[in-house]
Amino acid sequence: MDFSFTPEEEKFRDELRTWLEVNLPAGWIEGTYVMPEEDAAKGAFLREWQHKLSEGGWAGISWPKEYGGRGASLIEEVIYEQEMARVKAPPVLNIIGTAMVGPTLLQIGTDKQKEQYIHKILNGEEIWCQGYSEPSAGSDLAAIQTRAVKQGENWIINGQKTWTSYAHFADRCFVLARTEDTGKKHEGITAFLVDIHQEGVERQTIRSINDKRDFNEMFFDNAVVHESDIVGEVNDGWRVGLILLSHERVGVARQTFRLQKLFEELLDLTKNLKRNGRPLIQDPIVRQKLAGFRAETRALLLNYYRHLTETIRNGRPGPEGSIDKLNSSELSQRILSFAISLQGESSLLWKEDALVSPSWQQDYLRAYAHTIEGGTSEIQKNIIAERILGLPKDIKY
Amino acid sequence: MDFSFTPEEEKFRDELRTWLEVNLPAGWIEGTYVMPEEDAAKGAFLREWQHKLSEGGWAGISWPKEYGGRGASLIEEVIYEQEMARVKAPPVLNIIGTAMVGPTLLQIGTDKQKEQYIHKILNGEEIWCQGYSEPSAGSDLAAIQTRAVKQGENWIINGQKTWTSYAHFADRCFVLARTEDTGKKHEGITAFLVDIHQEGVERQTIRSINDKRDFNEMFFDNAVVHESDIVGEVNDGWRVGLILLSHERVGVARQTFRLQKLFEELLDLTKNLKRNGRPLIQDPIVRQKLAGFRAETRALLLNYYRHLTETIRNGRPGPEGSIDKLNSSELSQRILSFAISLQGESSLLWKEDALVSPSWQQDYLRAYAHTIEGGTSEIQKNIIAERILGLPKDIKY
Amino acid sequence: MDFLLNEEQQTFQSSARQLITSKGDLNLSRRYTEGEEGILTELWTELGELGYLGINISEQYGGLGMGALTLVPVLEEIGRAVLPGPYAETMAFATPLLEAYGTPEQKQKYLSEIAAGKRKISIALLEESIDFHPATIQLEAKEVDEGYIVTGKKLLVPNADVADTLIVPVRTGGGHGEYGISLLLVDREDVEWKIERLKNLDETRNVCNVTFDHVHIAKEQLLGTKNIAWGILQEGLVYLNAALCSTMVGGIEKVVEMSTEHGNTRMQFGQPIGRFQAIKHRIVDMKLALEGSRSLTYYAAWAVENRPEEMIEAVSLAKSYTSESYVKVSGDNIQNHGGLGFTWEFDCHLFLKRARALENYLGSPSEHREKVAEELGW
Amino acid sequence: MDFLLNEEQQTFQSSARQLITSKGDLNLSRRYTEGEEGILTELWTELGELGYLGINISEQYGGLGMGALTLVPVLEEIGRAVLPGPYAETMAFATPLLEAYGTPEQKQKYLSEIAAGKRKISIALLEESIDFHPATIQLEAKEVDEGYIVTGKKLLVPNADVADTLIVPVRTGGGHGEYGISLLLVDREDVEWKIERLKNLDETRNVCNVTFDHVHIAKEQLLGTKNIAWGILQEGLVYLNAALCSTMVGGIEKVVEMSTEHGNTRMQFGQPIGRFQAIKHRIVDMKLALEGSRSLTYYAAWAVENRPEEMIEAVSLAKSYTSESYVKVSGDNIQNHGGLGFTWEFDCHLFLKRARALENYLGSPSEHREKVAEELGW
Repeated sequence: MDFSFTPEEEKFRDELRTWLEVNLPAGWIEGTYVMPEEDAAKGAFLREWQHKLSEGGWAGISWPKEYGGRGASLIEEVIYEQEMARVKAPPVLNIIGTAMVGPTLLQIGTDKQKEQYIHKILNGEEIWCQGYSEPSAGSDLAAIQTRAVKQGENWIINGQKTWTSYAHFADRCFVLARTEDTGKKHEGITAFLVDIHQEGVERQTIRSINDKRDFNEMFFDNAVVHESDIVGEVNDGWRVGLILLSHERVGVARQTFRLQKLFEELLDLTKNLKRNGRPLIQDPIVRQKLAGFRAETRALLLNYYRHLTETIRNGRPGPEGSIDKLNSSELSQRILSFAISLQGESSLLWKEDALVSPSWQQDYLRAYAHTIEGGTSEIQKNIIAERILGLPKDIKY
Repeated sequence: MDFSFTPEEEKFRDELRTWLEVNLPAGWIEGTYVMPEEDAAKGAFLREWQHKLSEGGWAGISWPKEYGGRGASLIEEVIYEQEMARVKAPPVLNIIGTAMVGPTLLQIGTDKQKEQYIHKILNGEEIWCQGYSEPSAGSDLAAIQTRAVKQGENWIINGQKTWTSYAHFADRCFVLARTEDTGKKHEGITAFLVDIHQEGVERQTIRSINDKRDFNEMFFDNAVVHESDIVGEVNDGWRVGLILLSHERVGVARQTFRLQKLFEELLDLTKNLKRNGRPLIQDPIVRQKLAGFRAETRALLLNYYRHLTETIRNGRPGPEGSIDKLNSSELSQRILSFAISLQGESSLLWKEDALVSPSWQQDYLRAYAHTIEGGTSEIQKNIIAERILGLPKDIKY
Repeated sequence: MDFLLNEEQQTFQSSARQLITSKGDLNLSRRYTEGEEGILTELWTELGELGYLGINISEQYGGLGMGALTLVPVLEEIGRAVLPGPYAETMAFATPLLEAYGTPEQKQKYLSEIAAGKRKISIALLEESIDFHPATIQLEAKEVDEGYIVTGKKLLVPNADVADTLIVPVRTGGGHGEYGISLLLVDREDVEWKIERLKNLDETRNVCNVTFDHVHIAKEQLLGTKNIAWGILQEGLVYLNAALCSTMVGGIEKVVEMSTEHGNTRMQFGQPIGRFQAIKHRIVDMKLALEGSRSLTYYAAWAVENRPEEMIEAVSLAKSYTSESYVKVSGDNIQNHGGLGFTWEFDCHLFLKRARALENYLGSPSEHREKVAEELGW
Repeated sequence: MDFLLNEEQQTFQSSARQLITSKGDLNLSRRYTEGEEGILTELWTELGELGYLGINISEQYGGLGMGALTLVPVLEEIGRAVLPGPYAETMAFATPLLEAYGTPEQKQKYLSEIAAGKRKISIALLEESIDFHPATIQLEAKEVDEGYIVTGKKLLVPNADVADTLIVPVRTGGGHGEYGISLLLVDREDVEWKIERLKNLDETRNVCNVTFDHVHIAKEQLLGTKNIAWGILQEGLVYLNAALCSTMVGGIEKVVEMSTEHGNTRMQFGQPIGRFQAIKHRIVDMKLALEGSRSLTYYAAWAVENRPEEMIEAVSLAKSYTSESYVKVSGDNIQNHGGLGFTWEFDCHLFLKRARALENYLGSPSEHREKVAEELGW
C-alpha cells in the first residue's frame, strides 16, 4: 500500500493549482464571489469559465495530445477532480462534449465527424448536451420512445427528452432515438448528433426544488439530422451509448472529494453554531454524529482509492463504481440533512437570508437528486447485487 | 376516545390477577423462580401450569360457556393478554389446542371430533401442536410437500414438518398435507388430526441459537390417520387452515404488552448500570435512545388500541395486525440489542454468569426469531403493501 | 376502550377535506406562494362560516365549545393541503390561553372575532438567540401609566405578515429568569410593527422578523398576570405543539397516498414500480411512520384534553416522533417519484419543506426527547 | 497510489485460507466448543510452521520481520472461520510491545517461542469496574527484593484458559492516576493463577476471571519501565484494536458470502430468494458495510505501520464502524436465512456472537467515536 503520488503527479497538481489561483474569479475560493443566478448572466459566466479551461488546456485533459489534450493518466484525472473539488470549481458547461462525446467520436466517429466537431468541443466553441432520458424512460433507460425515420439522406426525429443538463446553453445534442421496432428494447436504437439550433427543437428549463433551472425538457418536432451525423451504425445506438458512458473513467471522484470538504464545512458549522451558549461541537450527541460521519466519509474515500487501485491493476473500471456512487449520494443526503437540522429554527432560511451560508440549503435540496440522477440508488443496488455479488437478476418482464 | 375499561372488564381483570397471585409458582413475579431448562422437568412444569390454567378456567377464555369457556369478549381477551404479559406468565403448553384447534373444531368439526377432542383440549389432557411449516415451505406457506394417500378408511402420511413448537411434549398434531396435485399449490391440501404417539411419527427437537429446545422437526413415515380425523372436506385444507388462523383474534397483544414492560426493564437497567461512575441514564446519548424507544413502544401500544377499536367496530380483525406484528418484532430486536450494548464488555456473559439477568441475553437471541416466525417481516410488508395500501402484488411465479 | 375519532369528528374531517378540495387543494398553497395572498382571507372566511374556527371556543363567543381533540381532524386536513396561515397558532395557542386567562373583555373581543374568521393570531417568541429558555426573552416592555412601551425585535415569527394579532412574550421585570415575563396581545389595527419577510424554504408559511419601535400597548392588552406568564406560555406551547403534530400527520398521510398512487401507476420495465419491493417496502415503512405518528398524536391531543398529568410527555413524544417521520417520509416520497419528485412543479417538495419548517419549530426532536426524559424524572 | 494488499500479502491470505479450510473451516470452532480443545494446540503448531506466527517478529527470533500490515490477511482468515485462540492478542499486542520494549532476554524467550507456535499470549486488563481508565487498574503488585507479589483479580480475560502467558497491568505505585502502572509478563509455567471460566455467548472465545493469590513474579518479568507503562499499554491497545478490526472484516466477508449463496440457492415461490429485492438489496447493504469496514481497517493497519500521527484516529474510526457493521450484518444474515439461521446447527449465530463479543471489547463503538473527537481536537 502506498498513498503517495509520484513527483510527476505532484507537478501536475501544482500546475493545476497555480492555474486555478490565477483563473478562478476573484473571491471564488473565499466564497465571497457567487455564481450569478439569472439565466443570461449564468450562461455567460459558464461560457467564460469553459473558455478559460479550454485556453488553459484544462478542458479535456485525458484527450490525446495530438487533439489538444494532455493524455492524462488515470491518476492525473483523479488529481484533477481532487483539485477541482478542493476549490469547489464552477461546473463545466461542456462536460458532455469534453468528457463523453469528444472521446467517443475520437474512438468510433467518422473522419468527417472528427473534423467537424472535435476541435470545437475542446475549445468550447460548441456546447454539447445529451438526450438519453425520456419521461417514460427513467430507470428503464432503454425504453426510448423518441423516433427517427429516414427521409432521403436525412432522418426526421420526433419525441421528447428530459433532464438534459444545460441544454438551454447548448448548441448540439447527442440523441438516442428508436429507428426500428424489433420488440427487444435494446435493439433498434440509433445515436445521432443533432444541431439543436433548428426549428424542430424546443427547449424548456425545468425548475428544480431548489429553485434552480439547470435541467431541460427537449421537444423534437420533425427535427432534421443528416445521416452523416449518425455515430456508429444504424440500430447500434445502445452499444454506442455504452461506449460513451465508458469514457467516465474516474467515476464519482469529484463527489467523493467534495464530501471530504463538506465534512470539514460541517465541522466548522458545529464549531460556530451555539445552543444554550455552548458550541454544538461540545454536545456529546453531535460529537457522536460527527465521528460517525467522519468514518463514513473516510470509508467513502478509501473505498474509492481501493477501487481505483483495482482499475489501475485491471486496466479498466469495474462495477465497483456503483458502490461509490451509491455511498456518496446517500451519504451526502444524510450529512446535508444533519447540517440543516443543526441550524434549528433558522434552518429554513435560505438564499440571501440563510443563517450561515445559502449553500447549505441549496446543496441540501440538490442532494435529493443525487440518489436519482445517473441511475437511482435502487438501480445501483441491482447492479451491485447482480454484477458484483452474482445474485439473481430481477424478473425480466 | 376513551381509554377506560368498564366495571365488568375491571372485575374480570381483578379476578385474573387474584388467581395469578395464588397460582403462579412462588417467586415467579419477583424473578427468583426460573423455569427449569431440562426437557423432562420443563415438560412437567408446563403440564402443571396448563393443568392449573384449565382448572382455574383460564385455559380457553374465549370458548363458549357450554364447552367450559368463559365466552370472553375481545376486550377481555386483551385484558387477559395484558395481565399475562404483566407477570411474564409461563408459556401455555396447549396454546395450539385452546386457541386454534379447539375453536376450529367447535366451528367446523364433526360431532365425533367435538366429542373426542374438545374436552381433553380444554382440560389439558391432550396437548396439541401444529404441522404447517416444512423445510421447503417457509414463507411460501402453501408449498406443502407432505403427502397423504388414501388407503381404505385410512390416510397414510409421509413427509416432514418443522418448527412445531413443543411437539416433544404434545400428543396430537394438526397437520396440513397434500392429497391431490392440481398444479395450483393452494388446492389439494387436506387438514388432518394426527395422533403422534404412533410408530410412523418421529420428533426431534431443534436447538436454537439461544441454546433452547422449544421447536421440533417432525417426520411422518407412513403415519396413519383415520378419515374421520379429517377437518372439513378433503382437498379443502387451505381454507381450514385459514379458519384456524382466524381464531387469533387479538393479534400480537401479548408481545405488545410485553414490550411495554421490557421498556421499563430497560429503564431500570440504565438506572442500575454505571459507566465511569455515573448511571447510564444520565448519559445524554442514552437518554435520547430511551426517549426514542419510549415513543416507539407507546406508538406500538396505541396503534394496537387503534386497530383493536377498528376490530370492535367492524366485528373482525383486519390486515392491520400485520402492522402490529411487524412493529413489535422489529422493535423488540432493537430494544434488546441496545440493552446488550449497554452491558459493555460484560454483555457477552449469559446463563448463570449474566451481568444483570440471563433473560436479557436469552430474550435478545430469541428475538432474532420474532421477525421470522409467524410470517417474516418481508411477508408482513407484502401483506401491508397489498392488502392495506393496495400496491401491486409481487409477480406470481 | 375506544381509540378512534368519533362520528362527529369524522364528519368534521370529511367536510373540511371537501371544502379544501373544492377550493383547489394543494393549488391553494401554490397560488398563495405565487402572490395571491387574498386566498388566505377567503379561506379563513369560509373556515369561519363552517365553524372550524370556533371548535374549541365557548358557545357564548360564537364557538362550538368542544375540546382540543376535535381540532385534530381539521388540523390534519390543513396539514394535508400544506395550507398557509396560522390556524394552529390561532386555535391551539391563542384560543385556549384566552379561554383560560383572558379578561372578559379580551374574550369577548378576540374569541368572537376568531370564531367569526376575522382574526388570525400568531406568536412572536424568538429573540436574538434562537434558543428557547427564559433568559432569551429580553424584549423590553417598559411600564408607563396607561400601558407599556415596547422596543426591540422578535425573530422568525411565522405568519407575522398575515396575522391580525401577535401574542408577544416581553420582559416587564426580572433579568434572565422566569420571573418578569408577561404576554401582550398586540393588534395590527392599533399599533405599527415593522415586518421584514425572510426568504425561507417553505414559501407556504412565511416567517418574518418583527421590529417594535417604541410601540405603545394599552395595559388592557396584558394576557394573564404580569411578570408570571412564563408558565402560561409553556402551557400554550404544549397545546400548540400537539396541534402541529396533527398538521404533520395530515401531511404524512397525503405523502403516503402520493407514493402509493405513483407506485400503482408509474410504469418502468413493463411493471408498475410499486411491484418492486425496494419501492413497495419503502412505502410500507412510510405507512408505519404514519401509523405511529397518528397514534401518538391522537393520544397527545386526547391527553391535552383529558390527562394533564401525562400531557407534556405525550406531546413531546408525539412531536419528536412525528416531526422526524415527516422529514423522512417526505424525502422518501421524492425518491419514489424519481425525477418528477425533484421538480418544483410537482408537489413532493411542498411537504418536505413544510416538514423542515416544523421540525425545529418550538423545539427540535432531540430537545423534545430530552424533555420527555426530564418529565419522567429520568 | 496503491491501496490493496500486495502480492505477497495476497499469497499469505490464500494459503491461510487453504490451511484453515483443509482443517475444517468453521468446524474447527465447532469442535473446540464441543470440548476438543486440542485442536487449538494443533492449529497453533501449524500456524507456526507456516510462519503466520512470526510475520511481524524480527528475523533474529525466527520471524519474518514484516510489518503489522502483513498480519491483516491472516487476521481476516482467522475471523472468517471464527477461530478460537488469542492470535490477535499474541501478534498485535504482545509481539509489538515486546519488540519495542522487551529486554533482550524477554525478546529471545518470548518472540522465539511465539514465532515457533509455542506460546500464546493474552492480556488481563479489566478489574472490578469494567470501565477502562487508569483509576480502574488497582491490582496490587507489591515490590519485594526479587520481584513482585501480586494479589487480586482480573475480569473477563479472553482466552485466559489457553494462554501460556498473560500480560497483566498492575499497580506498582501511585493511586488512581496513570503513574504507577506497570506491565508484568506472567507465565503459566512459573506461577499459578486461578481461572474461573465464564459462560458467555461466544463459546468460541472463552473469557475467564483470573485470580492471583500472592503470586510471586520475578522482576525480570517487568515489560517496559516500572510505573510508567500506561502509555505502553495504550499503544498496544491501539495495535490490538486494529487487528481485531481485521478479524471482524474476515467475519463480515464470510457472512456476505453466506447470504449471497443462500440467496442464490434457497427457493421460495418458485424463485431463488435473492431475486426478491427485500433480500437482494439487504445483501447489497451488507456488502457496502463490508467495503467500508475493509477500507477503514486496511487504512488503520497501514497507519499503524506508516502514519503514527494518524494511527489513533484511524483505528478508532475503523473499530467503531466495523464492530457496528459486524453486529448488524451478522444479524441480517440470520434474517436472510430464515428459520435455518435461528438454529444452533447452522453457522449464522457463530458470527453474531463473535460480533457481540468484540463489539465492546477494548472500547465500545461510541467510546471510540468520542476518542476520535478528542484525538482530532474537537
